[in-house]
Amino acid sequence: MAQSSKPIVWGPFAAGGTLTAFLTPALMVLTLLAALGYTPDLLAYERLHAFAGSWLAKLALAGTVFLTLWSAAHRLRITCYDLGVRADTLVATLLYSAALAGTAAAALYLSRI
Amino acid sequence: MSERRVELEVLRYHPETDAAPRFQRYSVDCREEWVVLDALNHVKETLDPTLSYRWSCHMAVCGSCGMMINGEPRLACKSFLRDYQGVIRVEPLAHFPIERDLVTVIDDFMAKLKRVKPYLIPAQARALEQGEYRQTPAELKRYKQFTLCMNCMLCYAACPEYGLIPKFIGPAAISLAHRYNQDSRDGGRAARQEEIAAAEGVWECSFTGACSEVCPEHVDPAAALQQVKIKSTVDWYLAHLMPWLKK
Amino acid sequence: METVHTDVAILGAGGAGLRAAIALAEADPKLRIALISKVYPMRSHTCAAEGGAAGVIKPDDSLEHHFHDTVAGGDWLSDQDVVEYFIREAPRELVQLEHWGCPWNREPDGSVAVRSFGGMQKQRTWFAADKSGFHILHTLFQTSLKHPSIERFDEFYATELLLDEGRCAGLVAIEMRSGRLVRFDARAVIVAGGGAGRMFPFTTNGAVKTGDGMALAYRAGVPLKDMEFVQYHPTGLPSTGTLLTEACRGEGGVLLNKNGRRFLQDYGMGPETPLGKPVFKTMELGPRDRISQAFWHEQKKGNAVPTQWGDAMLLDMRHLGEKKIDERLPLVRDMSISYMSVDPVTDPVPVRPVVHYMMGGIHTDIRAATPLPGLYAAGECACGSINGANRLGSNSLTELLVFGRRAALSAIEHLQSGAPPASDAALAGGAAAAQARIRELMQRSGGGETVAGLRKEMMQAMEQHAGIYRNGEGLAEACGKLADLRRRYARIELHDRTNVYNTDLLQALELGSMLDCAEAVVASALERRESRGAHQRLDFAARDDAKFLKHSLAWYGGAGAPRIDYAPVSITSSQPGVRDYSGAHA
Amino acid sequence: MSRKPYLREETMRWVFRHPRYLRYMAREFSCLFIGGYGLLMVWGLKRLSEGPAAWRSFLEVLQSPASIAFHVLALGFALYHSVTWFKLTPKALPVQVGGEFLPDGIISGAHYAVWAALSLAVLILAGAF
Ligand SMILES: Cc1cc2nc3c(=O)[nH]c(=O)nc-3n(C[C@H](O)[C@H](O)[C@H](O)COP(=O)(O)OP(=O)(O)OC[C@H]3O[C@@H](n4cnc5c(N)ncnc54)[C@H](O)[C@@H]3O)c2cc1C
Ligand code: SF4
Ligand code: F3S
Ligand code: FES
Repeated sequence: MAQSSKPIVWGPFAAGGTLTAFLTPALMVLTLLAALGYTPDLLAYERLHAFAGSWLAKLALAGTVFLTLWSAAHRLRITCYDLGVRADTLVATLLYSAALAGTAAAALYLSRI
Repeated sequence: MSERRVELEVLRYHPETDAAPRFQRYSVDCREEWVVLDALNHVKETLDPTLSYRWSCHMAVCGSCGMMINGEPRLACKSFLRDYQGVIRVEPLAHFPIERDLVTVIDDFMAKLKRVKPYLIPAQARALEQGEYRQTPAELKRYKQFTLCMNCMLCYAACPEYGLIPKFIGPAAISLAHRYNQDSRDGGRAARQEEIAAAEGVWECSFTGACSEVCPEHVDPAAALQQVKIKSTVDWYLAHLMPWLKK
Repeated sequence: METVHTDVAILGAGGAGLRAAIALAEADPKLRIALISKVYPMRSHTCAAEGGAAGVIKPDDSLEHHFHDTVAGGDWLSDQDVVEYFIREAPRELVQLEHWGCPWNREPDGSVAVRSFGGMQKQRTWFAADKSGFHILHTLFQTSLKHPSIERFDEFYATELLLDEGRCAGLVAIEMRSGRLVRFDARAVIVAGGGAGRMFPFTTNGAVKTGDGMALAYRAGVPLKDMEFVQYHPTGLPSTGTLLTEACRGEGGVLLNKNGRRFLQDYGMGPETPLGKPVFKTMELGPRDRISQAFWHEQKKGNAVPTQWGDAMLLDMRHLGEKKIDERLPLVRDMSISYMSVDPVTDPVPVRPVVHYMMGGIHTDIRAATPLPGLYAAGECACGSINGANRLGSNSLTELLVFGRRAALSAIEHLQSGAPPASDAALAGGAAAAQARIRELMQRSGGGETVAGLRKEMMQAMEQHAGIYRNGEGLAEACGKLADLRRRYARIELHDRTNVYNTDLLQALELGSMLDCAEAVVASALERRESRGAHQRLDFAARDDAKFLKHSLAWYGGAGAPRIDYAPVSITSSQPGVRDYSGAHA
Repeated sequence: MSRKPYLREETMRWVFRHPRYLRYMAREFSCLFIGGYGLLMVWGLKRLSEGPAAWRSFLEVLQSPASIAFHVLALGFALYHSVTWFKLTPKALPVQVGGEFLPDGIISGAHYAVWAALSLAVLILAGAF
């Protein structure tokens, strides 16, 4: 039997899981503060624009978006199966494509900053 | 010596007469210190000789008496009556076909066990005259926990993914492969990867972790499976991104 | 009836059966091997063995030491040429297991570790924590999966051996899951069916140990040898009979009576050794028969500790400390807490002697061959006479490896000797007769006897009359009782007459085996008018070498009582002497 | 043939068989919120790239009650994800030092410490306080 190519999808899932575990709560707190009207300094247009202007930050942001979307997509794929949705290939294609599309969009927007 | 009347609700199924399983109630006088297996034996001896189930050691080492007790996969010989109140519901292990009463069909598991090559494939052959391989206590410790599996299959009954995807090789068999992979004497990982790193191998595991929670031997199959996933992923990326590393 | 054609059929997939199967497969991959077992291999009772397996490996030890310990431990009833072969092969077999992956405990330098065991003058017991048998069994089972020529028939219950012209040529077994009978035609048969401790009510033995292998050979005309020697292990949990391994004492645990006295010193096993510093072959490291007998006397003197399950003594391991107990005796701790609610780290554990092992069994020689051509036996069901009148702990796991392999090699020699194939008509006739007997049992009605009822009476008789101490009167009564039970067995009535996984039928057949074995035990015990090893007669308290330095053989007597006669003991270098466990040798 | 093994159908009932399966489902459901948050980030980048006015309106939308509710829920699930993830890392990446395995608590603990430090650093650098 052939060794599975699942590592391609699992590798970024594990990386994304780790990244989101470490980072996402803090990011959410930032936007939550903004949502509550206490916008942190970084989220002011000028600062954020300047921050996202650097190549390093662009790369980091794109990477974060990719890993976040990918790990969520992978988990959702499995959850769908757990919940009885048996069209795994279809679900997988849709979800991973969505994650890739989201990443591509983020890259596009970043390139415009 | 205190006695207690215990109500057992046992799933009965007889292929020659029943279309589907049904519950049967038994009310038995038990001693407080008994385990569920003692109660079943008592039923068989005094109330109903037609009840079928598996057991042998009565000391939680042979792995034959796995059943669902109040919905949890457990060893009947290590489930104490004193830990249960009210009616105790006894069913065959989940996810396995029922042969009869509490006896399940385990062909699937036995076949998977064989597939993962759970035996030492020596890294370096050694003649008997050369004596034992050297293995330090630290090297022993690296895999020891995974040798403790008694093939009771409680983990299969607990794992939802096995229930959903019967092809999944499952926690115990993969842990056993991992046990040999981790053994300092072994060189057979590549051969085992063909099975355990396949789609039906470790990749059907979603890290539910239920397997480890119910394992009576604390084998921690969930840990073994995640370790296999990481290693297989590293393998894959090395092989595809740095193919020149391949011998 | 379906027929399976095979070269060698093995009855039993415990340690002995698996070892034999692997040896056959290794010797010739073309051999067809049928491994038939009433339980899945890893459920066999070898998995319950805790302490370890003996084999000389360390430089301070020697084969002579192992030889003398074994022969003296067996009260000189061991066949010494067989013991010599056994101790020579022992280290090889244990290394072989190591090469197959057995997770033996290790020394810091990476060599295997050994521990002390009762009756041994050196540390020579290889161990894997306190799950040695478990690891041996699983290592063997897993290794057997490597060999495609081993065809397993799991959950097949063997009911009869098939004979043709004075040779064993196969067997008949019931496939449990379907109830159908299958005939196995084999050029050689190896019986590895395990012990028969379930004849007794209070035993360390699992449900599978009902003496089927012994009974099958016995009914086929092979004598059962030295059946009167039934080993009591001194330290079982009084609630369930669950064993606490001898390694508890090997590691330094001590036995106390209700006054806190280490009473073994009062029974020739003293002087008292310092706490935590066990001395070989002294006090708690004395042999099992002596310790169990000492308990019996203490009980008579009123020195036992009363518990709700009857009299007990105390096994005190507190001084070993939590770390050592967890490292070396984790299962012991777990079971004491689970089944007795006593934590050995903080409290002494009540224990009492419990039926553990059959020294006797199918009469085999140094080649693991029975007198019936084509039939071999190994493991606890066989009596190749290394254990004599009392087995030393940790010799049995090694024995099943050494003689499991030996049986395989002898079977191959038999195949090569070019014996003509058995006649199909004879085998078909035997199989049809076997089927008719099962059918009759299934359909019988109006007898009114029950399996559970007869089993209980048998156990009571055995406990009462064939225990640690016996006497002629009691044994005679037991003989009568068992003969009666066998007659009543013919009137047994099944409640379950269906085919699929019929455990009512299974238990009825197992009861038949146990009754046969039990009769052989009491008949042999009645005739042996002396005390030796595990066979202690109150009416003949001394060992009598002049009359009884010989093996008893029990021959199946059909509907009548077994016939007892004797065979000589083989003595090479050790003349019968005094079994000395007083520390004087130290 | 008298055999007729009975196969029980697997239904969704397993989720309710034991609390552990509900916990598992909760963990898996965190992906909806984390994924949703990922999309929110993409959208934020879009608005950021469209100039100050767009960004301001993005911040305004953030302040809608629906967004606040989403944030609170999402934060809860994200925290749950972090906790479960760190609890499981010792299993996936056991560390053996001098023969003994490091206790799970130490490995998890180290992760928690890094997590706390990192979160604090992000919040401070972003000027949340
Ligand atoms: C609790 C305990 C602890 C022990 N500890 C030690 C120790 O530390 N050291 C030591 O040396 N010894 C120890 N012993 C003794 C030793 O474990 C046994 O003597 C040994 O394991 C027996 O192995 P076996 O292969 O002969 O039989 P078993 O392992 O009992 O296997 C018997 C096989 O025969 C099969 N069988 C039986 N009847 C039939 C039938 N009718 N049809 C088909 N198959 C059948 C069974 O299915 C099984 O596979 C211990 C024993 C016990 C009970
Ligand atoms: S891993 Fe644990 S639960 Fe699973 S079969 Fe092995 S011992 Fe049983
Ligand atoms: S329960 Fe099943 S999903 Fe994985 S972690 Fe255990 S095998
Ligand atoms: S009877 Fe052996 S594990 Fe329960």
